[in-house]
Amino acid sequence: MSEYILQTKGLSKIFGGLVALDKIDMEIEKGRISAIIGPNGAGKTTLFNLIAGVYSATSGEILFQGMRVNSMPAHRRASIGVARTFQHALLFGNMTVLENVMTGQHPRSQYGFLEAAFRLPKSYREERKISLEAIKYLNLVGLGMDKDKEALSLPLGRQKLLAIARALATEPKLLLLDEPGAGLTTLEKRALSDLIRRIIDMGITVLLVEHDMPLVMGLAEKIIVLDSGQKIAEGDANQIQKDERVIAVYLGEEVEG
Amino acid sequence: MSVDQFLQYLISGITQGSIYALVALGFTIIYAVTRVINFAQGEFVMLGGMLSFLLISSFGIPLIPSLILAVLFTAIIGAIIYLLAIRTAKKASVVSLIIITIGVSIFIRGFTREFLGVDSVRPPFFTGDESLTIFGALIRPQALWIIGTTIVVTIILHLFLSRTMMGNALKASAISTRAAAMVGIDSRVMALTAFVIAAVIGSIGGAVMAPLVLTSYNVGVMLGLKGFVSASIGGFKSPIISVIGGITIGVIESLAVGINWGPFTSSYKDAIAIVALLIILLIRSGRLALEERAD
Amino acid sequence: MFGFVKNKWIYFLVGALLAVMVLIPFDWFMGKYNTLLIFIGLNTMVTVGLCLLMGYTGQVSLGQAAYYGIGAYISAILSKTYGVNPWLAMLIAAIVTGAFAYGIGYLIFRLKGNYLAMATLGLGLIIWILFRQLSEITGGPDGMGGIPYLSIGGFGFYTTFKRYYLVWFFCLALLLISQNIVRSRTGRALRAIHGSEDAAESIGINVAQFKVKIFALSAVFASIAGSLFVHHLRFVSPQPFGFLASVKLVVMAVIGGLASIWGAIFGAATTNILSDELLLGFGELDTIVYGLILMLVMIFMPQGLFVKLKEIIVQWRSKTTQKV
Amino acid sequence: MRKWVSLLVVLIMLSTTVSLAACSNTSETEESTYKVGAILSVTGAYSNLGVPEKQTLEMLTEEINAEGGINGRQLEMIIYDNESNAEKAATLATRLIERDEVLAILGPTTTGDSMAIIDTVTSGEIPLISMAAGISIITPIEERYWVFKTPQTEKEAVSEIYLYMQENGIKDIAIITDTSGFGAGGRAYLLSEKDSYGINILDDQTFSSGDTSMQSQLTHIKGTDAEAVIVWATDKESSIVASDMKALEMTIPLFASHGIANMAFINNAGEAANGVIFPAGKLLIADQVPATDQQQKILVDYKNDFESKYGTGTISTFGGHAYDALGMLTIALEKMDGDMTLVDARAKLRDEIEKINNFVGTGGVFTMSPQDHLGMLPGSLAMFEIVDGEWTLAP
Repeated sequence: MSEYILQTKGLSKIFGGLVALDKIDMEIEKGRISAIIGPNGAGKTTLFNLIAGVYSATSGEILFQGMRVNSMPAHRRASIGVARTFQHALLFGNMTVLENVMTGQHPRSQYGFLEAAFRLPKSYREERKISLEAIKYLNLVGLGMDKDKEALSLPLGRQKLLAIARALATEPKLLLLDEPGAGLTTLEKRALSDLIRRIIDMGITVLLVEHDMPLVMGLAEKIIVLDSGQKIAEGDANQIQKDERVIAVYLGEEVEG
Repeated sequence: MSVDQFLQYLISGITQGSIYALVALGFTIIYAVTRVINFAQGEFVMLGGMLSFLLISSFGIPLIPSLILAVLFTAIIGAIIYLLAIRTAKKASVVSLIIITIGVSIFIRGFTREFLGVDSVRPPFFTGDESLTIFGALIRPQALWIIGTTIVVTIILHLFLSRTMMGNALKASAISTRAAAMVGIDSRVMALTAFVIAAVIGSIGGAVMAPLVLTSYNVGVMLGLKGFVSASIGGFKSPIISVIGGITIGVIESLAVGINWGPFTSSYKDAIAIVALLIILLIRSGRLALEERAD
Repeated sequence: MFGFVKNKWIYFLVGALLAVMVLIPFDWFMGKYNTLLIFIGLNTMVTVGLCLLMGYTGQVSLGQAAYYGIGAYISAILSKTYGVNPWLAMLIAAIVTGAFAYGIGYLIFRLKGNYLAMATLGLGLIIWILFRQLSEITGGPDGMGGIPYLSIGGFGFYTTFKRYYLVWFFCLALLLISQNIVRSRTGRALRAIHGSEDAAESIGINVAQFKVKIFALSAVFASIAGSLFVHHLRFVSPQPFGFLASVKLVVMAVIGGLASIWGAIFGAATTNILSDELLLGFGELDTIVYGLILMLVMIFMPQGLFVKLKEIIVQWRSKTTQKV
Repeated sequence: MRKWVSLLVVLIMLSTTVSLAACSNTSETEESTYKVGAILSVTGAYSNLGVPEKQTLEMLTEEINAEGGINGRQLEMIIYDNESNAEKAATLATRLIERDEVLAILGPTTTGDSMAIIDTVTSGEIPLISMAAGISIITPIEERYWVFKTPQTEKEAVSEIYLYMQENGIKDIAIITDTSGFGAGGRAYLLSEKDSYGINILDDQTFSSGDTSMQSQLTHIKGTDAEAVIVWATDKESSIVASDMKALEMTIPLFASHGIANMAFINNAGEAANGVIFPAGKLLIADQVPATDQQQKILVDYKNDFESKYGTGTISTFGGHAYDALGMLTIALEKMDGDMTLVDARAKLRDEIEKINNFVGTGGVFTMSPQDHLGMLPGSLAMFEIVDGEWTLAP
């Protein structure tokens, strides 16, 4: 088994002639926090979607724990340990906070239509386990008090925490966080950093896409910079901050923006 | 199948398809602007036919004024439907909106039956009923009127949508209500316009086809269904594709009768048209999925 | 099923309710309504399947009456033409309908929203056309009669009185099953799909498969209702399974509140009582009034009559408890 | 919380039903009337059949009551519309039997709807006089103890057409039928009877009710060597077939079913109606029936009464079926005497209907027996030809 939890080799994605990602090679080490940054349209979210299985790659390969997962559908990847959040929390609006997290336990439980329909003992057993686990994750992100509220009645910051709890409930090995800091207050961001560190302590690898530079620099041990679908730099915070191409890209963006 | 026969099937199919197309146009324009599938579209067609019969045969009003009055009246009904039923239902889901329009159609149907009876009626032909010969195939003058009306309505609608301010506003509203609102287009006015246009097209269609295909209080059900299927083939996207969809369905049905072998017989012609729709939907679903992802 | 309820007297309430339901078919109570109540029960079964599909999973079906019809016809043909035991026929019908829906679902559930609505509508129409055209086996548009009654051992369900219990036994069983499913892992997965398919997929839910499975389940519900339908009327014809019937089923589901299992009874009852009882008083004007009611309910209570009533009661209760 | 509110609502709903039941129970039975129920397709696909039936029943009830009723009692007619829907017909039949407590049921309009309620009326032990054509409504007779009907069956209409063709030397024909109940019933007999009359069917086309053009089917027929076409459908679609044939310049004769026996067909088909040949009861040409015919008087009376009430040209043989049904019921009711329980009264009424002998109706002369619940004597149908927009006896 490889020491990398995730590797991509020559990963490309072309949308109708438009190259969104161009031969990306990257390695994500187990048990650490990595981040992908880059200006708008750099292909960060596309890369995320390829890893999570929303899109299938045009060419190249994705290895998860050394296993090729290119053609594996998204839900299968979730069950082998790839979890993710979305830019917009994408909570289940027709459920309570607790139910959202319980739903996250889906790949870690088994009972199906028949057991559910007739309330067989297996369903009781699993259901008890599911709700205990869910409460554990809610407490971890600090939403224990809100468990019976409607998910969408929470303020945005807490919705994002709930989305993380839901992803954690799938008991992942690799957690992909898509702009977890967007729309949060400074205080909330600090709490988020703490949470991410605690997640690492649980032995889960975290890979995030983030716009917020201070957040990324403070957290990530490895940073990968994308621009126009290409990887232009890779390294720790210090190395990245000094990299000329990165500076050029970001300066350009600031001038434009 | 001889060449003459083939032409005859084709012409019958095109006539039939034009009828479906006129119904499909109404579905399309309302759907494009409001995302509502208006199941009362068939009733516009019915009203056009029944009212023109009433005015011509019972009140003895000449053809042209009768048609104008019938269309005007149906347009008002279209506006009322939007203002009273669709616009009031603000938070309604797609399914609720479908049911509302079904409620509207049941209401209109019941009303017409109450006042105009259950009998099928036939308004007089516009220009007689002596068949004309085209390349060895026979066609009735009223069928030419129907085909002609379909062409003219489609062209006018196309020009209206592409060449006028109002048309552009409608198209903008169809693409994104929010974006349209930002440039000062009131989506509610656009929706109202769409309903009125749909009612006008439906009733013109109804009035033109009635001499050929007869009309009664309940013709809207079947025509509505066929028009809906035709519009589905075009994905409710553009008027021209809907017209092509309608004519495709008409021709498929007609040729199925002509083949008269295996499942391709008159007994299954409706089913064949629907199977064609399903196949097109499934093929397009693959392509739609690709488009979505490219966004 | 009532494990979640804390109020003790809910048991009393349910007991009373069940007692009422048991007593209904007696002549001195509401025996005259047995036929109406049987149809309400049958419609409830189809509607609750539709609620699972539409309300919980968010997938539209405008052709549900066709699966009701498939169950009805398979039961009728097997038990009458081939002399198969009606119970066995009913089981075969349910399995065949479920398998058929599973296969079909595999194809059409790639479609979404309005496109799915069109596809289900189209399929429903095709199946309906087959009922009419395959007259050698279905009896054509005039239908087929002489279908045997259901019986257990020597006990036959020969009267509406007995069939009331039969139908409502199945109806309550299906409602309970639905209730259990909704409140389970499976139910959460279904609701997750309704909430966001991308998010559902991201936490390991096989969205495509769940859609197809729940569609098959709803078809099985419809099939069971269809089998009971033919063994009740002892007659089957294509009429009750066409497009308008499908629409009526959707209306029942919506009036009951799509995401509400028990609302299905309410939706079916309201619609049936409306068209078979109340509107009869309007004579010729009945369709006008029906259309009007349909519009008004949907315009002012798009979430359904049942859900609206529930809200009102909840509000009223919270007001009264505040006073105390 | 949520759950028990749901339950509460169910409870409220149920209690509403109960109170509703209590309300409608108050509809008291007046001792002095004879209550009769009818289930008709007043709306839906067969409304053009159901409406004249309803009008006839209403007109006759009025007439009977104006003349003092039956045995001094008023006739109370309860008419329900089943919207051409079988399921609804069954519900309404139960309602008539158990709640309205009628003595007998007339209708339904169509074979399918009639079949759907046979079980209900049999177990409810109440006489039914159907107004639909299908022979299966009254056979097998052992299972149809309570069921009668008035219209001639499709088989008779088909035989009449084939007989006419035989006489006129027509052998090779094409048929075009509606896929709904009426057309499919006719098609079945057209196919099963053809051999006994030496008829060859060269082309067998169908269309759906609601179709707006049959040109494609007719083009196909035109490509065969058929010497005549038979259309089996109600008036609307038949008239489209007639005018499409004219449009395609098809000159072979068109035969039609008794379904076109109303003025609407002539109005809608226009010129194309001329030359169409079809079997029907003599009602259509009441004025031309010779005075020696025992039906003559009632045909003329019914036609005049109906048309003076509902307008000239509104007469149709479907209304005639209702006339015959109520006519026979009236005769049976006249035999009722004294006070009987409802169950006995229904049983007695059934026996009396079965004893009806030589009842002269619009459709023919009826003599019922335990073996025959239609009882129409042969020769009740005539062949008509439309000439200059008028019905005439076919040569």
